Amino acid sequence: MTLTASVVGASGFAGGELLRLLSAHPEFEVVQATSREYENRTVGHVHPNLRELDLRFSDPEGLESVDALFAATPHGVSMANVESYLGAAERLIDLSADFRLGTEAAYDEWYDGHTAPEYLDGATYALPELGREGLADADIVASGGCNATATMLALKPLVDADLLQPDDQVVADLKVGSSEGGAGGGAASSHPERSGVVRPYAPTGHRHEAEIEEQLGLSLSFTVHAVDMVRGAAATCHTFPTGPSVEGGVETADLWSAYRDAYEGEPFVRLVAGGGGVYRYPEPKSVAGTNLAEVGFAADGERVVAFAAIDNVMKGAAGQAVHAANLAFGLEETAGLTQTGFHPVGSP
Amino acid sequence: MTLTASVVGASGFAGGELLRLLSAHPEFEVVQATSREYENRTVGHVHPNLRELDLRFSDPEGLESVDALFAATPHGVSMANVESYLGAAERLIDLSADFRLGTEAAYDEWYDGHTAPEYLDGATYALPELGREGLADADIVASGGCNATATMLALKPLVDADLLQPDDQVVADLKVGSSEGGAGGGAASSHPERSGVVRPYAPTGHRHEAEIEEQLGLSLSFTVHAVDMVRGAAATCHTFPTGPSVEGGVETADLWSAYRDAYEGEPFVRLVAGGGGVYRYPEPKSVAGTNLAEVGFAADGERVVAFAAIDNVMKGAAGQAVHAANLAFGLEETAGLTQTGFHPVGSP
Amino acid sequence: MTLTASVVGASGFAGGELLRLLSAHPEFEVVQATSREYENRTVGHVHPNLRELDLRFSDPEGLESVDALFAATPHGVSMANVESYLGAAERLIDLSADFRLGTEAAYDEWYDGHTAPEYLDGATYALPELGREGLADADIVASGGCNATATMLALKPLVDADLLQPDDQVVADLKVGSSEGGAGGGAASSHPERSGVVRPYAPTGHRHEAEIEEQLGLSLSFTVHAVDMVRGAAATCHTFPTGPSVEGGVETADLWSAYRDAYEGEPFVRLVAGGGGVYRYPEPKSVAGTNLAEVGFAADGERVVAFAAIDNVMKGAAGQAVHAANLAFGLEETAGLTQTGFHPVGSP
Amino acid sequence: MTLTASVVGASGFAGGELLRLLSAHPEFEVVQATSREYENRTVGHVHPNLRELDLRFSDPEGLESVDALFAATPHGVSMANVESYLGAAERLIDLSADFRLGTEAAYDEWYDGHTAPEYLDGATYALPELGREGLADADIVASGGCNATATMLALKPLVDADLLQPDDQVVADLKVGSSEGGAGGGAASSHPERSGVVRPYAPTGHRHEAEIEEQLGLSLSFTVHAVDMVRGAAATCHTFPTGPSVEGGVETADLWSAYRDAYEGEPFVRLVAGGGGVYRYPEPKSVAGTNLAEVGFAADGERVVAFAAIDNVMKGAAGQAVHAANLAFGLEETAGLTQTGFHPVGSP
Amino acid sequence: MSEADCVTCGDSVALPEDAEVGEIVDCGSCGTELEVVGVDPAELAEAPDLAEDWGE
Amino acid sequence: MSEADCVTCGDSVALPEDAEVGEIVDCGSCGTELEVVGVDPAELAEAPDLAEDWGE
Ligand SMILES: NC(=O)c1ccc[n+]([C@@H]2O[C@H](COP(=O)([O-])OP(=O)(O)OC[C@H]3O[C@@H](n4cnc5c(N)ncnc54)[C@H](OP(=O)(O)O)[C@@H]3O)[C@@H](O)[C@H]2O)c1
Ligand SMILES: NC(=O)c1ccc[n+]([C@@H]2O[C@H](COP(=O)([O-])OP(=O)(O)OC[C@H]3O[C@@H](n4cnc5c(N)ncnc54)[C@H](OP(=O)(O)O)[C@@H]3O)[C@@H](O)[C@H]2O)c1
Ligand SMILES: NC(=O)c1ccc[n+]([C@@H]2O[C@H](COP(=O)([O-])OP(=O)(O)OC[C@H]3O[C@@H](n4cnc5c(N)ncnc54)[C@H](OP(=O)(O)O)[C@@H]3O)[C@@H](O)[C@H]2O)c1
Ligand SMILES: NC(=O)c1ccc[n+]([C@@H]2O[C@H](COP(=O)([O-])OP(=O)(O)OC[C@H]3O[C@@H](n4cnc5c(N)ncnc54)[C@H](OP(=O)(O)O)[C@@H]3O)[C@@H](O)[C@H]2O)c1
Ligand SMILES: [Zn+2]
Ligand SMILES: [Zn+2]
Repeated sequence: MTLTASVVGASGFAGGELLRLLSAHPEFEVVQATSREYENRTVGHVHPNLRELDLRFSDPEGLESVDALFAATPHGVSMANVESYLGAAERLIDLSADFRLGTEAAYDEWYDGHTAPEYLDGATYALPELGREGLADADIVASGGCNATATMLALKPLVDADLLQPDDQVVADLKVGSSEGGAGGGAASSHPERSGVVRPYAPTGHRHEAEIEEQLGLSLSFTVHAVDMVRGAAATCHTFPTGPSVEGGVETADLWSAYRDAYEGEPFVRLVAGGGGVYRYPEPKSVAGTNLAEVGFAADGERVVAFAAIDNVMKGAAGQAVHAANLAFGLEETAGLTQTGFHPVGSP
Repeated sequence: MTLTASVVGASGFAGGELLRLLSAHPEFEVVQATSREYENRTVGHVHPNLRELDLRFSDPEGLESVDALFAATPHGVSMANVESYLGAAERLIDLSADFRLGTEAAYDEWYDGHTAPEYLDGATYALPELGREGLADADIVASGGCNATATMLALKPLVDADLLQPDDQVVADLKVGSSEGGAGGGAASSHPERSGVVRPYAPTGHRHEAEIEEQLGLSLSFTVHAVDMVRGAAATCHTFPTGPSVEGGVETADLWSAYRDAYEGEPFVRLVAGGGGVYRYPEPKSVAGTNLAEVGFAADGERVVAFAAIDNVMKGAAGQAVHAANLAFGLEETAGLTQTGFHPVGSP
Repeated sequence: MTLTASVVGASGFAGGELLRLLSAHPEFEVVQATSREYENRTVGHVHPNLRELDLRFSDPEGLESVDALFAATPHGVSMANVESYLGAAERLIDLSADFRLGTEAAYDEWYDGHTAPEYLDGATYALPELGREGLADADIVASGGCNATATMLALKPLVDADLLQPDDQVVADLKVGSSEGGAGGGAASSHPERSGVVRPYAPTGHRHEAEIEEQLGLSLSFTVHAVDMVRGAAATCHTFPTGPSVEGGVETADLWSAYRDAYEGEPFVRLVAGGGGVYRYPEPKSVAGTNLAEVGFAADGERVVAFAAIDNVMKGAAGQAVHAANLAFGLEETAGLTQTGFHPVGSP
Repeated sequence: MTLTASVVGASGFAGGELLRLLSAHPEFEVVQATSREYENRTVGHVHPNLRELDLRFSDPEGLESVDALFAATPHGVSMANVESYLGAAERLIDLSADFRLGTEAAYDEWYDGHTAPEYLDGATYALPELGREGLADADIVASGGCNATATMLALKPLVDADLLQPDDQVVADLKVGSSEGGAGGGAASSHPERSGVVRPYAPTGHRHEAEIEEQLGLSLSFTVHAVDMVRGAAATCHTFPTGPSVEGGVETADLWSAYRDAYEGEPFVRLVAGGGGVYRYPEPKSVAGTNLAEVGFAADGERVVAFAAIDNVMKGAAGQAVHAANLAFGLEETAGLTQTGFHPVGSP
Repeated sequence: MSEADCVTCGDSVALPEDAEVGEIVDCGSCGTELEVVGVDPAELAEAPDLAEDWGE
Repeated sequence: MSEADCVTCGDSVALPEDAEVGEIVDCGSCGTELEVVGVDPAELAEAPDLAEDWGE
């Protein structure tokens, strides 16, 4: 059985990664990759890694009928086109923020409202580590935000283990790569300006807070810094848990239990917390190019520091989307997602 | 009047920067630069920027008599040699942690004790923005830790303005460059391993907490990450102030007042908080090579995020030391420290 | 059929990459990975990308009997141990320079002689694009030098097409990443010193000239520069061809013919020469993590510039070795080597 | 005596560097900095290093009367405005290519012609190391191209010493930083695409060849590669000298003589050729932020490799321009140009 | 030359002599981009935010 | 082949057959470097910390 797939927004960073994954996927076949700017050009014109792929960009106006439509378009495009997308495909896997939140009210609060709120109920948040139930046969899958993904993977075990309570203090300090800005980045993304930075670009009020609150029931303080890498998002979550399981303090061994319980059997979570050698805590470069999340922690008196590192274009976008699509279509969960990382590796 | 100076540990990163500053300083003349490993080599052998300097490394055992001895040696060396240093020089400006804390007890708690505790009383913490009084005529000046310096510069105005109280929650999340490891860095500092990292290398329990607590009366949660730059330390301090000045919340305008009050007239502090263009908050690369600290802030409900960015080798080490030395010797405060930064600049 | 394999020198960069490739290879099974320094440690202790691998380093003194022994050890180790290696394995695939040259005389000239010259005759140079014949059933396979590999891939079509003659002027100017220095790099490899460099580290007399001369019959001028990346070797070969096929000048179309003729059907060579978009000529970052070589060219009057870009750890080392091993054992040529590159990608 | 200066194109990279230099220059005072896009904004809005400068961008249409007008505008702007520039200023120091070549014919061949050819005769090429005579009192000073500057500084001693002849083979292989593209860089300059590259972006036919041929009388093969740094241009010139001084070959000692003769007394040339330590040949990062050129060489049989490394924005643009202006106005030659480089330094 | 207060930090901002309504200046102290919304007397308002472009 | 519990994370660590007192292994689960302090029965203790070298 081969499933056909379209990628809308295929000239972008997340769209290009979808092409990389789906073209090597055992069950999917890419039949269409759209770009308005590069129509008729080979996909290798934009994505040099895919020069061997015999595929040209086509106009998003002429969608073919497929099993799965992956939309990797800027915020607003999917909600405007959801009807036509669902007309052309059995399932829509959307990488934008358009179907991540549950209610129109949330879009009013965090974004500029929603133009197709009637579809929100039918959408399922993609991140499988938060729960897989809703994903089987989902019509609309909403792939999570990259920064939200890293943050939630770091925090979820603390919530599950009754360590972290809804009102506990949580500060999430993120460090992210330049590919988060997408292929169309502006002046701040030019190499001379973006190189070597530690740049607080969303000191407060990042929109990813919204999905984290919805998914984990936590409210948190969120600050995002651009650092000098291309791929990668690293979350350092400083938490002050007061839940029932916190009695007489939290020890490292308690944290090992909590994190193992939460992620036992998860194919894409790797626990890294202390240990020896050079790589002792989660690092984005160890998982670059893969769908893995490294998750770790450290106990510090009343504080528990929780870490997660992902490749924003993979686990934070295209990989998560394919993972969820595998589940939605009832495929082998890890199909097409078994890439291994590199060592040594610079700043991928 | 020319003052003579020795630099002990001159083959290291902080020592090399001292040579750069002092050799261009209008009042100091470097008469000795020590290195055991590179004895008799020209300083340009190690520091290619100083090839024009006609100076060779000498043995630290044969100290000449000078006005100022700058020690840029690893922790433990200055306390072991303080007597001989003070025998050879009118004033000791020490860049290590050896005289930063006020009491032997503190060294017992945070380090492995102290071998010359009788000198602790006579030592003055260098960072002039914390107060200049003690510095005039100080015999021993203890230049602050680079991460502590960034953190304290970010937080001090909040304390001064009665916003931040001793028991308020403060999380300091630091991002630092590879030069913090010194010239002798180990396996984790090799280029293939250190490139492209976001590496939590001191997730908890960083020793710089000690001097911050002593200087500001705050206790804080401290986590340090290595990122891909050579020079630079950036502190993001997530604070939850509850002081008397916090009534009805903290607004941006309140923060502007607090920070202006604290740093009015300070020659080396630059406030950067919001505004337009690409550079809206403190960034290490904007101050690389200079003695400047960029300091900024953002209000976020109950949270105030305070930022500071410095060049760890300058404001965080050699620049701070020269600044303090200028004050100790009664020189023009900014003498030798008027370098301007660069734009564009990569990752200096 | 599964073939067993040992990796000697498995804690190094090339050895780690062999583990990555062989552990995912459909026909090989790694039964042993040696390291003297990390004996008993998991391979993930050193190679964070391989944390999932259930394998510990063992002592190279206790070699198991296997089908293939891959040696990724420094120059001199394989020649010293060749007898024991061939005693323990059907075939030795050696990544060092120890069996790359054909004669003892060559080792006397370019290295410090050879201690097991009797094995030189039985060794086959690995790079399959130079000819596959000798590789089937080869006992000793000598994987080529990374810089030599890039250079030869750029130049071979010019030789084959009778454009380039043995005495023609050829200048090869290489730009290489820090992983070429191996895991044990010294002072010049530390991050602060190695970052941001354009450093001529082998201005003249690089040993890779020797194997190029032997393989292609060309003598050339070779200069290698370290640049700021971890993986990657890029050769820019400035040639002044005077061969019989050069009549009335060399046009771009002639070069397309020559390069197509040379590499038609080659699974790991990709021609990139001009064209549109951002990526118009070979670039290491487009092939990072893969066994691909990008090869290109540009005509400029009497000069033909030939380019090649590879991942030094893959096509320049472990990938080439596995490729050759596939041929030696009669396996599918591309088995285990079908990784796709990334876009975007920073400096992998 | 203070001279007044205008900077046209002050929001660009070269223009910003002129502001940095002139605002700290003992003899110049900047009275005007133009930008069409940022009119009325503070210069610190664009150049964060100059936040302390009390100066706002103004419209280039309203030029004030000054002693010196520095034009750091794209090719074509100065030739279109030369009359108005010379009407507003005693001397025009132009950083573009508009007055670098001597004849209209040369502009027809290498560019798209010239619109004010009558001014070409009155223009003087700026690079002082090529000869200072014409610079005293020059009305129009044409600051050289950055790549041409590096290349000529590497080669000139070989020409002067009668080693290199007009028809000798010379291959110049350049590696340059992203600031060469200017502040307005396009898609290829975005951080994700530009990071980690070794990108041959001008494989043949670079326009800087023209000025090198005019200045040195050499014709050469020129290839430029983008590498991962922001500031810096490094030229590796592979030469095959056959001049009268080449008898019995060229030895390192001959080269030392030739280079010393050429650059004796030059305040901004530093010879680096072999020696010990980590930094043995010219490297851009050692001179970043300064007006220095590191120049070096290595003998290799018939080949002589000549190296030069500069900061393209300084010695390759603004620094060279100020140097020439100092000479044109009869000031101290090194005034305003005595900055020292850094160590360690990443990728400035 | 007229002056007006920055709406963010309160510092006074000197306007160009020929300042017209609609022009943008930035505060010399905090950098906020300000639109001239009145000239006699001078008055400033925060300029339409460009932050959207700035972030990633 | 004997096993012992990791002192950090509690996972069981398989020791090499010829394990001797003083040898270092790392826990396959959490990576902690462990010193063999007993062989019959096998017993592990945290190895002297190398963290000092690791940090900066
Ligand atoms: N980058 C990440 O790390 C990341 C992570 C998680 C989620 N996401 C989400 O993924 C989506 C794509 O992000 P990206 O980083 O890949 O952005 P990008 O590189 O800017 O790509 C956007 C793509 O959308 C296409 N597009 C834009 N407007 C369109 C329209 N009206 N109709 C059809 N196609 C349109 C563009 O191509 P043409 O203009 O040529 O048609 C382009 O291919 C965003 O919603 C983003 O939030 C990204
Ligand atoms: N790097 C920073 O960002 C930074 C910031 C703030 C403070 N500091 C402090 O400054 C000091 C130096 O740091 P660094 O980064 O410059 O270190 P570094 O690069 O490792 O240099 C240390 C220097 O000390 C010399 N040295 C070592 N042991 C000595 C001994 N027993 N007697 C005399 N000289 C000795 C070494 O030279 P020889 O072995 O050749 O004699 C070397 O020149 C440290 O205390 C550090 O904590 C550094
Ligand atoms: N890096 C490249 O790009 C590249 C490319 C092409 C070819 N090569 C060649 O591949 C080989 C390995 O290079 P590398 O970069 O991977 O070097 P590396 O990172 O330094 O690794 C060398 C490995 O050899 C082991 N080793 C050293 N001496 C040994 C001995 N006497 N007996 C057994 N094992 C020994 C070391 O581990 P222990 O000390 O723990 O035993 C280490 O695992 C070299 O010959 C190199 O020229 C490398
Ligand atoms: N970058 C280098 O390494 C380097 C080295 C040597 C020589 N140069 C030469 O220096 C010049 C500037 O290069 P750059 O890299 O600084 O470029 P840039 O960053 O793009 O700056 C160009 C500047 O010119 C202004 N400008 C553009 N068109 C104009 C016009 N018609 N009238 C008035 N101003 C205009 C622009 O500002 P507004 O649009 O806001 O007015 C901007 O300030 C070029 O000729 C370049 O070849 C550059
Ligand atoms: Zn203001
Ligand atoms: Zn364990």
